[in-house]
Amino acid sequence: MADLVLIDRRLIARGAERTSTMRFMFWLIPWVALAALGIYAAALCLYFGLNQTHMDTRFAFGMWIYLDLGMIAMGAGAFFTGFLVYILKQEDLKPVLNSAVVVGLICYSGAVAVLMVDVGQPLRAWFTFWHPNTHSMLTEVTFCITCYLFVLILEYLPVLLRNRQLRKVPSFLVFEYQLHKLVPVLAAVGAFLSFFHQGSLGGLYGVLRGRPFAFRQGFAIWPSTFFLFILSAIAVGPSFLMLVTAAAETLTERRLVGANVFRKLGLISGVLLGIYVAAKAIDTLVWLNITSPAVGFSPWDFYAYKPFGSALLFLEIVPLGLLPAFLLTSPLTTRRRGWLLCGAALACGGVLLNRFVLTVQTLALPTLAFDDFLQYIPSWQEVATFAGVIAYGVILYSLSYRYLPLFGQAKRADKNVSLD
Amino acid sequence: MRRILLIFGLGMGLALVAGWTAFPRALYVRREQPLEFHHKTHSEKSGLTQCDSCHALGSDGEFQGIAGVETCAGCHAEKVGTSKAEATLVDSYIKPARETPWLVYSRQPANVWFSHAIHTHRAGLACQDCHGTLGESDQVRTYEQNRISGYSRDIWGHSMSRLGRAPGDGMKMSDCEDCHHRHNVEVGCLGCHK
Amino acid sequence: MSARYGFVIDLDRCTGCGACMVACAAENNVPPAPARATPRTGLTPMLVHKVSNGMEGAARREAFIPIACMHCGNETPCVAVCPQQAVEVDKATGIVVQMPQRCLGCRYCMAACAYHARYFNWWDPAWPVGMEKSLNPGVAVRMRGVVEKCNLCPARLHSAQEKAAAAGRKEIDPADYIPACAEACPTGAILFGNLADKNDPVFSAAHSADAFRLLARLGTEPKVYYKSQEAWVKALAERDSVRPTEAQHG
Amino acid sequence: MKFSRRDLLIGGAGALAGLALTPVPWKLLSDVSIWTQNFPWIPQPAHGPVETKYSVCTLCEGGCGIRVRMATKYPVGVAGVRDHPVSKGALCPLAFAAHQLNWHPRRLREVRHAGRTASWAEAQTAFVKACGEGPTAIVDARPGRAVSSVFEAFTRKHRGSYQVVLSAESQALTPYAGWSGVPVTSLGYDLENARTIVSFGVPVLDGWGTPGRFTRLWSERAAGAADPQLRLIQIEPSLSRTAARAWRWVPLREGSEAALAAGVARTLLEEHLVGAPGPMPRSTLAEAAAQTGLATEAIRDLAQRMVENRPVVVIAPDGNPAIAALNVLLGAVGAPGGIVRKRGDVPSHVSADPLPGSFRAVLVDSTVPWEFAAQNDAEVFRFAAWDGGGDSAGWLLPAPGFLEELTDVPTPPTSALETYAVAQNLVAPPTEIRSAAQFLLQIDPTLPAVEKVIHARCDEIFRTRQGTVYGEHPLAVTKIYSAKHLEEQLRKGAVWMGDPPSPGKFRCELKEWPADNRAANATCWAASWAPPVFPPLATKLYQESNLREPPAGRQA
Repeated sequence: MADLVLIDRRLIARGAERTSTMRFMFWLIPWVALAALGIYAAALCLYFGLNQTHMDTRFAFGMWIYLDLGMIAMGAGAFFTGFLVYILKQEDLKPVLNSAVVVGLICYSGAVAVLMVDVGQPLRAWFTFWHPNTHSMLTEVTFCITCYLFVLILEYLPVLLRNRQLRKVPSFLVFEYQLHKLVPVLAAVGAFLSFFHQGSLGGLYGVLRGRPFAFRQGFAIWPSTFFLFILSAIAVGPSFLMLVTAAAETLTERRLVGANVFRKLGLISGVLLGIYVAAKAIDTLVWLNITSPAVGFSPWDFYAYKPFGSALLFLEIVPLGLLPAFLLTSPLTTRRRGWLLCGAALACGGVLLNRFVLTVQTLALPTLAFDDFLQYIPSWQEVATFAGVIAYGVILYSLSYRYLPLFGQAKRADKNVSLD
Repeated sequence: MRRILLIFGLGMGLALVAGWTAFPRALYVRREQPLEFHHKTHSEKSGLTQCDSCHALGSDGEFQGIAGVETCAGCHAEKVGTSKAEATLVDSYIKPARETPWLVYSRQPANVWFSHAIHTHRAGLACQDCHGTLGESDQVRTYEQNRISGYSRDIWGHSMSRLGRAPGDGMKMSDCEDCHHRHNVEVGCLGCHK
Repeated sequence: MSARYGFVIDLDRCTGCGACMVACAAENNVPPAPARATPRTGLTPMLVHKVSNGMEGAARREAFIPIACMHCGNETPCVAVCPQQAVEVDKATGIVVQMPQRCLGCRYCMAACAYHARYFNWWDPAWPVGMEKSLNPGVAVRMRGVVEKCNLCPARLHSAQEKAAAAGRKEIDPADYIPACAEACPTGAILFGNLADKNDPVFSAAHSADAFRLLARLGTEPKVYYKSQEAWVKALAERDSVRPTEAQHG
Repeated sequence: MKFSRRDLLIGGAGALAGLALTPVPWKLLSDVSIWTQNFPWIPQPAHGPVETKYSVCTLCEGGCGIRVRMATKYPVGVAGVRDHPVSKGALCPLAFAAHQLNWHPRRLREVRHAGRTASWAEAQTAFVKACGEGPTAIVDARPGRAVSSVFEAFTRKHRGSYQVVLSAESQALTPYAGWSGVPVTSLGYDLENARTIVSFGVPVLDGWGTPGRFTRLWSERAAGAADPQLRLIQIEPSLSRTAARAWRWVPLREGSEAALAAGVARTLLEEHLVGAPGPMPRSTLAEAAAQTGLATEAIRDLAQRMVENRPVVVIAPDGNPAIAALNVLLGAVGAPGGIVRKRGDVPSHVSADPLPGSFRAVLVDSTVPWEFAAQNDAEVFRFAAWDGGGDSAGWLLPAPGFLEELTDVPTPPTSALETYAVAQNLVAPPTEIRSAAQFLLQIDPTLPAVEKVIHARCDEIFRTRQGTVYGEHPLAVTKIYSAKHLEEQLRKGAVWMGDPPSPGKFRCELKEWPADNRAANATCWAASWAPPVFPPLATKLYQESNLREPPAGRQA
């Protein structure tokens, strides 16, 4: 026990105040337990097959795909902040940059992990790289997600290497310094990849002409959802970043970033959200009046099935779209941290709802005239597997926060490097 | 710095040697055929010069595979010669009318459909084009089976790098594709899969 | 000289006996249901739906609609989405081919199919002890975790091709290639043939006045046609002909 | 020079780099994927050539022709035989998976007594002993087979009694047998010449009689047409498969079929819709309407429809006399398109209700439905290929399964024409298997062997010089040069069919309208399916889809 405390202390950066080892461990225990449960559930699915889930012929995609889409959207903060800082030179966002990278890494690696459980033959998943079908949105997704995950790891390395112990190894310092010069490039590459990735995730459903509820017209090979997803992702990324940072602040009872950073993130998020909602509204109108009737579906019937009603559509556009957009931008509210966070939360909720509608509702709705409307409740294995991923996220973030300079130390770190 | 390179190279060298020599040995399990059989003897001594005198096509063109014991019994009803293999053949297979459990070098997995009729009759291929000099064999070679996939080594081919292979050495999907491509034969998945 | 194989199914002749479903499963080595399987998780490459006109009492009418893969001929939804070319439209026959050995089980194609004609192997295929001896040698058993569907009885196509080759013919004899479901149908409701061949009975049948296709307006050009004299049955072709409240099974 | 941990790391890095340049990672990656394509626990189909055999299905009385694909001496597929005179190329849904039945988990492979394993020797001694102590009964469900004559011979020699359990189809003909004295097995329906068929809840489109016979007829002459050549009127409380496809569906109240029959009869007589006068039912039309829940108008209309398009025949699901009486009234008995009498008579000692009197031992043939309960104080010797469940106190004797026994198939009950077919033993049965006939032959070697009886039957057919043998090509018996050749043909899957009957050779006298008001019970879709189990693939029909109700008491 004692030497555990010692190790823990040794790893914490000099001068950084962190809570006692004990408290930190008590904080971790439940999350570790949850992660263990998740691993167990995933193992069940891998060993016995997907009959452990409640997916079926009609609900070929279940909770996992929905949450993948959601997580990836939330993770968009990573590439977008990087893009803002390094490409658009918004230096004042730098304090949240490292935190953003960690969040991104968590979301993307978590998504990949769940996908590996979700496919029926993970040991053959590499066929996608060997025999890729270039017409498939999923191929685009797979390539982008893998490459971008690699990029995220590279982006995470310099943060990792600033750990007190690791910095003792000189060659690591050299490596980190080189890497650091590379970071803007990585940010650019990451931005590009993630951009396409977000888009192709939207395309995933937009191209399904067999599912008129999701099918959309588009530009070139990309349906409108491709662009809506990019927009919504970059709109909500910063919001999620705010929430995470705020959460970290409450837990650590510390102000980690200045209020100006929050306001800026909120402003960006809000403005983009406004644009997104407008675009989404137009897209929906086009779909209601042109796309759907053209293939023999009266669009309002889609909303006739309870519990999914047109209320969902309204909810998505007004209370979880326009409202947060207002809260995040209007000077009346942005001064108040509470309102700001509330807006951020609503924004995230809106985008999560959008992903839900596109994945779950699409599959629940009948296509043939004699189809039923179907219900689907995930099995505990599905829920647990995903809970495990959340736990993994919390653990990784906590460790990163405790042992790495996530906030505000970016500048000092640079100086140190140049001194060596 | 030089030392680093030296040690790095050392590790690399070891890995390369192990990977190219020890690994193939470890990957394949060697199994002996149940009987000593020489194509050569049968073509020269008993004048079975045509492959299809033992490996015939059925009425609807389906390949009959390796001849069953009743075909062997045609000549080997009683022991011909005094070899040990001869004794085994007659006593443990022909007399009890038990099929010989040959290990088929070119056996494809259950998901592959290969029609000899189409390749010989329509494409006009000779047996040798794929089976090489098997017809002149004067001993049975050891059957090597992949421990993981269970495939015969002939499917991948004997050279690990798959370079410079003789006909019949290597019957992977890519080999079918290459040949089809060379003779611009257009077949989809159903052309070879079932 | 490429063919476009398809069906014309006369719904007025379908008594919903299910012979096509069983014959299909037997021909294609589809495993029997594990204990926990339900209509939602079963493997039925050919599936007969029981439908009704939504009325009750003496006014009620029922019909049966056999649904297999429609072998869509245009922008085939499942082909475009598969990330690793496990689905293709066979050039020579127009068959939409699903290759379980290539499939990684992402099920994107199932989400893409408007007819729910694709099925996932949720379980390892299993037969009672010894019953593997009754499996059709012409078809490989699929493994758990992959998608399968109607490939139009490839084993029968193969033997027809082999027979043709052995006889020195280039084209197969149409009599040698009839999918199990069409062969099994006791009322001859399922007509199979080459839609590209003007002399083939399916050609005229597919172009007859009372022929229609399900969800034709999706524009995927399915190669399975249906026939019926009854207006309410024809109406089932398009989704918007039915109000959600009526859209329940018989 | 000494190694530090750092050197080890560097060396390891080098090894990794080197490994990437060897086949190891790449070959392993590929082989593991190949492994997933051939999981060792997944069954592999057999290798080797496939041959086609023709035979006849023995799983019910229907006598459908089957084409069996055999690979390495096991059946791997069953299909119908196009232009088969009996089944017209059709089969019931279950037959397509019948080749799997022999491996059904419920397959009997050993002699069982009182739930415990026993031996054939014990069973034999027990049976012989019982026979010595008192009268014996042998129960058969398919009279007229070679096996049946072995049973009869045994009972004749050992003062036993040969009993028959009739199928629903045969029972439906018992009233006519009663009224005319013609044995049930000599009666049949001349559906081919009928133009209106009135079915009282009989699943005529769903497995009744020989499945293919009527479905083919219907699809050629009735399906989909507004005014079809052949009108099918289905009288049934619920919208069954047959009702859904019928020309007219008359929904009536549960169990009021007899009442409706009476109502219709009254209308026919009162409105002089039928030529010959017949006995007037006691109940009035109003009463009939009240009981059936139909309007009097509807009943009148139904009567009209019946006579509108003649010949008309009424089909009952069981021996309900009121429904049968309608046929008499409509003059459908002994007339073309109605109830007809076949040319020759199949041996006619067939008692409809089994087991009068009491017996010491009862031998039950494997064709008898599992539900059949013998009188309970007797010692029961039950032959069966599959265990239908439930605990039997008696003997359970493993009988040959599908295609495992040489047997013959006489005329199906509903047929108007005589037919005769032979089912070859295409598959070698498991070691412990014996048929009831073999069992009896071992007790009394003087009995005729099944093979000999079949031989004799072929002789008989050859000598009558009538009918046609439908093999690859139809061949008139007169064109066949020897009885031996005829038998060869039949053993290769051909079927003999007699010439059409000359009708009017019998009539029914109906003194008064049958008072019996019992309900007609329609049979379930798989009622005629003899085995107490289903092929596992039947799950496609009711577990993996909503197409059908799982039939009671049967396990896939």
